Amino acid sequence: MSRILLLGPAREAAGVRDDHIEGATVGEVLRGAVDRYGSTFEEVLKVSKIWVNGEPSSREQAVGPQDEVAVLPPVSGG
Amino acid sequence: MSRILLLGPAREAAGVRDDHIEGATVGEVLRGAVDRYGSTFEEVLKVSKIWVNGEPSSREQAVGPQDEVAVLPPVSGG
Amino acid sequence: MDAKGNVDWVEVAETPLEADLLEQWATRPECGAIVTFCGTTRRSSSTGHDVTELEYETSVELAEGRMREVIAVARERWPDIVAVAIHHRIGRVLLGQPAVVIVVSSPHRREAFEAAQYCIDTVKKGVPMWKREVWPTGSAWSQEAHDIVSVHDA
Amino acid sequence: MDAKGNVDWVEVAETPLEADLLEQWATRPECGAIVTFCGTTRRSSSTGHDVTELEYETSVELAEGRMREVIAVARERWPDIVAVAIHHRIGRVLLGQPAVVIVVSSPHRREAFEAAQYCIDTVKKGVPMWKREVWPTGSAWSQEAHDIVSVHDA
Repeated sequence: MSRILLLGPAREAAGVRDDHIEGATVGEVLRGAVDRYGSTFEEVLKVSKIWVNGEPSSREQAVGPQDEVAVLPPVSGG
Repeated sequence: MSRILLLGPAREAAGVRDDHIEGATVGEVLRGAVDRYGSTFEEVLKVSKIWVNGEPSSREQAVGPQDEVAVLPPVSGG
Repeated sequence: MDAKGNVDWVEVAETPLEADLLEQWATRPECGAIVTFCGTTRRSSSTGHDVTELEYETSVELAEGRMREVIAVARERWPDIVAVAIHHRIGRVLLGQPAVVIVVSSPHRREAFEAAQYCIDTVKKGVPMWKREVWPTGSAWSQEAHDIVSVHDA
Repeated sequence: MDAKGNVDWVEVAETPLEADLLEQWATRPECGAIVTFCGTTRRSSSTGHDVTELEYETSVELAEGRMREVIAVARERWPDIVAVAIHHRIGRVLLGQPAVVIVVSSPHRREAFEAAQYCIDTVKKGVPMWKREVWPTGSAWSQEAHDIVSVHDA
């Protein structure tokens, strides 16, 4: 069970900003998110970067209850 | 008789900011200024640029009563 | 504040930005130069609508963390810079209002200009932030978006 | 105002400079970038004294004429810049206060940064201005002086 943080277009597609999802790795958490939020979210996820605890991460990275997986679609700040 | 404008250290050395001095050319006006203001002014004049009516000028340039000869020592703005 | 007395001021909030406050804050007796960048929302649309305001959204914690990292890299590259502030507004911002303000002070002007430009370039590339265009009858995410990159790659 | 609606604001006066006023003035719906340079009097001395303030002196007419020329050249080099202000204070200026403020707005940020930096570099080289260092018991012309050059040679 990790915390997942859904930002910008990912938040809109998922319908929530944060959530808790099962999974031993980043990849498993994200698959759980697609199951929960559906295909619109899956499209956004495809173009998003993934950070764990504020740092870029791979899908293989192990995660636990203290970890925060953030989904970052393409940014448009400033 | 042209107007002479003495700026910054040139004003201080001459003791006046503007004046009227005889001379058919820039060079003659400046020689008249040295006669009037003395050697401290002459030292400042040696390192100064001369403008006539806001534009860089040569010592040979002819000047008349409508012209303003400006003495610009090295600048230190901003 | 670091060992040299240098300070950073990073803020992501809904409150209107005040460049003059940041400029006063950045004024130091040893600094002859203060460079300010104001990024204002402008009349342009990536979605083809008559946009009246923009709406910014982020994770404040992640965005502020990245901004601090941007300043740390700027200080490595321009060691003489003194005060550095990066403030980004979130929520709804009317056209013509600042969405981001960056202020850098330094003894001499060249490094203040270069560091300020570096900071805004890198904020745009590396800070999590999403912009919606809002018009009278709807809104949509800005199409002027790009993959976020790490500050050290920016 | 020129044919494109662009405006210059040049001023040499004894009144304190207000960067925030110039930034508001430079804000335009089509401009996403406003770059401000504040040149503040700083704690440094070319004469070895404990300077408390600086005193600036010029011919307002000649100085403002040269500043307008600086902006004209900047507009040739960066045609996209919109509003450009150059204000220089004269008379006594306490340490830490701005002596010169330059503001440039433009649709995009690169030209605003480049034009603002060009303007201050060229003002320093090409505008008639003399600075006295003032300390509690005396004053003297700054030794940080250089020959004035024409704006096109700067």
